[in-house]
Amino acid sequence: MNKITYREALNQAMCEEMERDANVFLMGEEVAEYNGAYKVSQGMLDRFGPKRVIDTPITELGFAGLGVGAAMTGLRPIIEFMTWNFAILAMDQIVNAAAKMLYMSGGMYKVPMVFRGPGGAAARVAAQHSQSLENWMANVPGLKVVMPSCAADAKGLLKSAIRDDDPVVFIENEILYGEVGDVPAGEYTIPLGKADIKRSGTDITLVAHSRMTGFALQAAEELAKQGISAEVLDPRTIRPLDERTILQSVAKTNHCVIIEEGWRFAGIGAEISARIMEKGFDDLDAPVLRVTGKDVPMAYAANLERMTLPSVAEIVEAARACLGRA
Amino acid sequence: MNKITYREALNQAMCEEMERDANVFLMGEEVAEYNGAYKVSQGMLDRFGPKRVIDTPITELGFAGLGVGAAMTGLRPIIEFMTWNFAILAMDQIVNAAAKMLYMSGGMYKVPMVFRGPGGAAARVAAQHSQSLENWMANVPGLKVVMPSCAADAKGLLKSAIRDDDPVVFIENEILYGEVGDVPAGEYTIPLGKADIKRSGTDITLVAHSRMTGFALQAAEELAKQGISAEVLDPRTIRPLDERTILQSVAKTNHCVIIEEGWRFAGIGAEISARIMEKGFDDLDAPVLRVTGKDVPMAYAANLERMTLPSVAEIVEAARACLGRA
Amino acid sequence: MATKDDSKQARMLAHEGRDYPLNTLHEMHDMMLFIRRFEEKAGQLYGLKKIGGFCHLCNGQEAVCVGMQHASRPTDYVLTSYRDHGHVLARGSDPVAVMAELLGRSGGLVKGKGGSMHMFDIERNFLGGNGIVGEQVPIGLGVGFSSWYREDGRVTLCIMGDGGINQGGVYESFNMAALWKLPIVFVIENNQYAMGTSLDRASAETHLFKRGISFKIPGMQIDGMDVLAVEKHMSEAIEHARSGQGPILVEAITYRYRGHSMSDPATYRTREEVDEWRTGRDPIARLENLMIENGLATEDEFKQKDREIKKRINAIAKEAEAQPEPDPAELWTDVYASPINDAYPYPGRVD
Amino acid sequence: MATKDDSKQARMLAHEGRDYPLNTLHEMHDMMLFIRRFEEKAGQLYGLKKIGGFCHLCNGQEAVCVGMQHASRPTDYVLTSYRDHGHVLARGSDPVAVMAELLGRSGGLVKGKGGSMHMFDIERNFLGGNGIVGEQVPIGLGVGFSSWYREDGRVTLCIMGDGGINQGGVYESFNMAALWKLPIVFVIENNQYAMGTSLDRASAETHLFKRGISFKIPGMQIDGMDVLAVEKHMSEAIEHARSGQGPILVEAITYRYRGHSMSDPATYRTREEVDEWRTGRDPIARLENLMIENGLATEDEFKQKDREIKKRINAIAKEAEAQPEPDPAELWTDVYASPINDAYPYPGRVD
Ligand SMILES: Cc1ncc(C[n+]2csc(CCOP(=O)(O)OP(=O)(O)O)c2C)c(N)n1
Ligand SMILES: Cc1ncc(C[n+]2csc(CCOP(=O)(O)OP(=O)(O)O)c2C)c(N)n1
Ligand SMILES: [Mg+2]
Ligand SMILES: [Mg+2]
Repeated sequence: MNKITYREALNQAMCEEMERDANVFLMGEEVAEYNGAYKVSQGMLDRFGPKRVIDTPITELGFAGLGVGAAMTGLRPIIEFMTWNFAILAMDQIVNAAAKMLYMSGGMYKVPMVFRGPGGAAARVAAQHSQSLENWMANVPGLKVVMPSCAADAKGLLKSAIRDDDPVVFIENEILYGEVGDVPAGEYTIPLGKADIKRSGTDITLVAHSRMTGFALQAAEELAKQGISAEVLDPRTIRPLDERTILQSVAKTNHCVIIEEGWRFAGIGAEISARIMEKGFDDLDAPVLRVTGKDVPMAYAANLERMTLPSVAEIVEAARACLGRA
Repeated sequence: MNKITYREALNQAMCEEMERDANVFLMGEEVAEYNGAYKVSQGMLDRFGPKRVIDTPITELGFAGLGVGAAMTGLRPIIEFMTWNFAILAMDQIVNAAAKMLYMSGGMYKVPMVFRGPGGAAARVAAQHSQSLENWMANVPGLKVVMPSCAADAKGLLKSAIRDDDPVVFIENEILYGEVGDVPAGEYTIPLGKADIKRSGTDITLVAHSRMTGFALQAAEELAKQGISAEVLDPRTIRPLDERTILQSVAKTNHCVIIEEGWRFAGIGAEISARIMEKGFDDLDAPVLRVTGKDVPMAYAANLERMTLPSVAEIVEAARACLGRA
Repeated sequence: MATKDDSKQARMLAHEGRDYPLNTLHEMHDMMLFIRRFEEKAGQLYGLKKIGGFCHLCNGQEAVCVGMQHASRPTDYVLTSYRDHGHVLARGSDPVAVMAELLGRSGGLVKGKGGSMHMFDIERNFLGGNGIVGEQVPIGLGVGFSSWYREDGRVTLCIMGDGGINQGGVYESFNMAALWKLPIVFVIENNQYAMGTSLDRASAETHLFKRGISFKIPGMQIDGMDVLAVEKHMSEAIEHARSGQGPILVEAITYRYRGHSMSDPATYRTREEVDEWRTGRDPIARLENLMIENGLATEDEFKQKDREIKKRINAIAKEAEAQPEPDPAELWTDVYASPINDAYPYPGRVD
Repeated sequence: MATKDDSKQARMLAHEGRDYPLNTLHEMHDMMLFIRRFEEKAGQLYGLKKIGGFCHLCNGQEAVCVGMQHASRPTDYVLTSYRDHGHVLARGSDPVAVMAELLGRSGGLVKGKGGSMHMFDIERNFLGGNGIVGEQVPIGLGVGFSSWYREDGRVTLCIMGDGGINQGGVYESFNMAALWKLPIVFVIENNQYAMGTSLDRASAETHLFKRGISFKIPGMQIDGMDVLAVEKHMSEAIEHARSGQGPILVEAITYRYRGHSMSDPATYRTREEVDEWRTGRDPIARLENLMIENGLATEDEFKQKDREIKKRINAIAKEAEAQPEPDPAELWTDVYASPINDAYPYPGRVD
C-alpha cells in the first residue's frame, strides 16, 4: 500500500493508461501547461508531450464533441471539464451524441471515452459552481457514471473507465482531491458497477457516494458511540447501479438512509429508495429516508453554505429517526 | 365548454396573455412566418406583429439566454423550443442562469418567463428526438415544471405559467397537439402546483403525467372491466409537486403505480415513489411500482418504438401485480 | 470543348481546366440521377406511410453530394446532418440497406434503429446522420483531430446547412480547427432555407463562406448546382486540408426542390422561385446538356438510363420492403458495447 | 496641451480631440485608485481567509471599468463575468455592500448569497456577476433586446474576456444582435490570458475586435490602459449602438497584474512581462502623469488622495466586517418570487 492523495491517484491512473495505450489522450482547459486547474494532470505534459496532453480554449461543447468524434474513429479521449458545472454547456454532446451513438448507429460506432472532472460543491463557490449532475447523467442509457469516494477507488475506477468501451461520466470531488488514502502498490483496476461496503454494520444501511461516503462514515462512528451499528455502502458506480449489494445490505439491516450532496428531487436517493421499495419492501422495518442537499441554489455565505450541505448530524438524526429512536 | 384541440388551447392561452400584457412576447424557431413548426402559434404573427412574435436563427443557447436577459429587465418572454430535445443545448441558460438568478442576486432579479415546447417522444423520430427532460428540470430549485395532459389543462396552466414571476419549464406533447378536449368558455387559469384526479377509484392509484395520463385512463377502463377500481391522478405540475393529493389518494387506495414515458433511473416515478416511501409507508399494502419508458435510446423501427414506450397493457399488468392479482 | 475521339477510354471532357474521362462523367450523372429517383421513391413510400417520422429529401442538391464524393478518397471521413440519404448513397453505401433503414427493417443500414436521420456506415467512413442541428460539427472536429493525432493523411468532410451554420458549437469548432490546423473541410450546403426561414432572416452575414474569417479560416463560394464545379473546388479544398494548411470553409449554393421534410408544404417560397432553380439550374439536366452538347452522350441514352435506374430503384424498394422488422431482441442491444448483467437492462417495469 | 486657466470650472484638459473638465479627470482618477486599493484590501482579506471561494481581482484593468462607466449613462445596462468588483464599483454601487458581499455578510450587495463572482445591483442596472464563462453574452443580448422592444434609448454594455470570446453562445448572440440591430456594445477585456492560457494558445484570430466580422459587427481595438482613450472610444461605440446602427465590438487591450484568482501564482508569465505593464503602462500612473504634466495636479495631491482612499477602504472593510452573517432564514428565501407552500421547501430530510 502507498499513501497518496485522491488527486495523485487520478494522475497515476491516467499516466498508467496513457503508457499502456497510445490512443489515450487528455484534453481540457488548463490540463497541459498549467498542470490542471486542480493539478490533477501535474507533470503529464512533460511526460507525454503536447500531442497527448492538450489545452483547449474555453469551449466545452466544442471539445466534448471533439472527444466524441475522436472516440468514434478509434482514439480513447479523456475529456476533462474544469468542473462539471461547465459541462452543462456540453450536455448535448454527452447525451445526444456520446450516449446514443452506439444505438443510433446500429452498433457500428463505439464511443470509448471518459468525461471527467470535479462535481458537486467545492468551498464557497456559490450557486453556479456547486451543482451535482450525477442524477441527470445516470438517467441516460448509454452512459456509465462513476464517482469515487477515496484515493484507492479513484485510481482503480478511473483505469477501468479509460479501458471501458462506452462513454463514462467520471465525477470527482474537489474537496477530496487533497485527501490521502491507502492505494495498492501494483497495477490494479476496480470493475465498474460494483458497490463497496466501507464499513460493516447490522442495524442500518447508510448508502452514500463521493464526498458523502466520508460523512456517512463519520456518522457511523457517532452512531456506534450511541450503540447503533451502521453499515456504510458506497455504490462507487452510480450507473450501472449495484442494486444487489444494496438490497443484500438492507435485507440484513432492515433500515436504510441514503445520503447525497445534490438536490433531492429525482436524485440518486430517489432512485435507490424506489428500487428498495420495489425489490426490498418486505425487508424494511421502516421507510427509507433521504438526507440530501437542501433544495436551494448554493449560497456564498459560510453559514448558509454549511446549512445547504448535508451534515453528519443530519445523517445521525435521520438514522435514529429511521430506527425509531429519534 | 368549447371543443378545441390541445394545440388551440395553447394558442388561446398565449393570445389571451399577450392581449392582456404588452410585455409578453413569443420567440423561437419558426414561430412567426411559419406559424410554428407544430402550428401552435398559428395566426399570432398576423395578430401581434413581428415585434412580439419573432423567428430566431437555430441557436437555442443564444435565444434562451435572450429570454433570461429580457425577463430580468421587465419583459415576460415565452421562449419556444421547437422540441425540448434541442433545449439540451440551452440547459446552461435555463439552469445556471434562469433558475439561480433570483437567489444569486439576493432577490433582486426575477426571471418571469416560460420555456415551452413539446417534450418526450413523437412518432418515429428516433433517439435524438425522443427524450423526456422533466426529471432533470424538476431537480432544479428555482424552476417550476408544468406538463399538461389535456386541452383544458394546457390552456389554464399556460396562462398561469405566463403570469408567474418565476421561470417555468412548460413541456407539451406533440402527439397530444391534435387531441380535442372540452375547454371552459370564459377566461380561466389553473394554479400551478395542483394535481388533478382525472378519474376516481378506490383500489389503486395510477399517477401519470402528460401523454401517459391518457394511457393510465385507458388502463383504468380496462381494469374496471376486470373489477378493479383505479384512481387516475395527474400531477400536472411536476415541480412543485402536489404530494398531498398523491398521499391522500394512496391513503385511500393503499396501492400505487406510477407511469412515465421517460427513462426510469432517477425519473419522476423515482421521486414520487420515494416520497410515498417517506410519508405514506404505512398506507401501503404493497410496494409502489413504476412503469416507465424502457431503459434504451429510442429506436426508429415501429416495433422497437412501440416496445420502448410504456403500454396500456403494461400498466394494467403492473396494477394487477401491485394488487397481488398478477 | 470535348476531345472527340472514338476510343472509349480516351474520350474526355475538358472543363474549366480539368479533364473528365467519359466514364467519370457517366458515374457522376448516374449517381445524381440515382439519388434523385431514390428520393422520389422515398417520398412515395412516405406518402404510403411505409416510412415514418421525419424524412428530409435532398432533391436538387445531388451535385453537392456527388461532386464532393468524387473529390474525396474512400479513406476520408464524411459526416452530415439528418439530410443524409444523398450523401450516404454517393459514398457508396448499399442502397437496399439505406432503403431498408428508411422502412425500419432488420437489414437497414443501422438495423432499423436510426431511420432517415441517422445513416451511418463505418466501412465507408460515414459518421452520420445527426439529428441535432449543428451537432456534427464538433464531432467532425474530433474526427479531424483523430487524423491529426495519427497523421493518417485523411481529410474530414463536415457538412452543415445554412441554418446549422448559426449554432455556437460551429464557431467553437472553427476556432479549434484553425488553431490546431486540423485537416477538415467544412461544407455549407446553402440551400437558402432552414425549414421556413430564408437565409437573410436568420443570418446577419449572408455570404456564408465568410463565416470563418473571424477565425482565420479561408472560405470559398461554389456553384452547388454544377457537379463539375463542386468536384473541382472540393478537390482544391480537400487538397488544402490534406496538405496541412488547416481547415477551409466551402459554401455550396444549392436548392432543395421539396419541402424541408415530408410534412412541409413549403408555402414560404414562390412557385416561380422553385421553378427557376428546378428547370433553370437542375444539376442533372445541366450535366446531361453539357455531355450532349459535347457529343459525349445522347438524350436517348439518358432516357434509357433513367428507365433502368427507376427499375433498379423499384427492385431495391421491393427487396427492402420484403425484409422483416428488426428482431424484438434488438431493443436491448447496442446500448452498451457489452451487455451489463445484474443492473441492466431494466425492463421498464418490475417482474 | 491643457488650457491653463485658474478658475476651477474652466480648467480643462484637451486630449485627442476631447475636452475633459478637471473634476472629471479627478473623478476618473479617484475611482481607478479606489478600485485598486479596494482590490488590494480584498486580496488581504482573502489571505486572512475572511473572503473565501474564487476571488478575481482586476488590478491593472481599472481604466476599462472607469472609462466605460464615464462614457455610459446611469440608465444604460451593464453586465460582465465573475471579475466584477471594479465594474460594480465604477458603476457607483455602495462599496460597503460590495465588501460585505465579499465577506459573505448580511449587508452584502446580494445579501451574502453571491460572493465575489455574483455582484448585482438592480438600481444601477448592473446585471452581474456571472460565473459561467460567456454566459453573460446571451443574457446581454436579451437585455439589449429589451431596449429594442421598449424603444427606451438605453444601451447595453456586455463585457467578456479574451477567453470568454471563444464560447459558442457569443457568436449566436453576435448573429442575433446584428440581425436585429440591437443596441449593444460588446466589450472584450483582453487581458491576454484566460487563467494560464495566453491569447495565442486559445485563439486562431488574436485580433479579437475582428471576431465580429463574420457577423457584420464592426470592431475597434482600444488601449485599455488609458482611461481617456477608453472613455473616448466607448463614447463613440455607445453612440453607435444608441443611434440604431446595431451592435459594435470593442476590444480593450489590458492586463491583470495579479493571478487569475487568488489561488493562482501566475507562473505562466515572466516577471519582466508583468513589470512592463505594471510600471510601464499603469493606467493610474498614466493619468496622474498627464495631469501633472499639464499642471492640473501635483504629485503631493495624489499622494494625499491615496492616503485618504486607503483610510476610506479600511473604514469600509471594518464596517463590512462588523456585519453579521446572513440570517439563517435567508437559506430559504429568493428561491422563488413568492414562497411555495406544501410542496416547498423540502428540508432536505424528513421530519
Ligand atoms: C438544435 C436543433 N434545433 C432545431 C432543430 C429542428 N430543425 C431540424 S432541421 C432544421 C432546419 C435546418 O436548416 P439547415 O441547417 O439550413 O439545413 P437544411 O434542412 O436546409 O438541409 C431545424 C430548425 C433541430 N433538429 N436541432
Ligand atoms: C464555462 C466555463 N468554463 C470554465 C470556467 C472556469 N474559468 C473561470 S475564469 C476562466 C478564464 C476566463 O478567462 P477570460 O475570459 O480571459 O477572463 P479573465 O479571467 O481574463 O477576466 C475559466 C476557464 C468557467 N467559469 N466557466
Ligand atoms: Mg438549409
Ligand atoms: Mg483574460
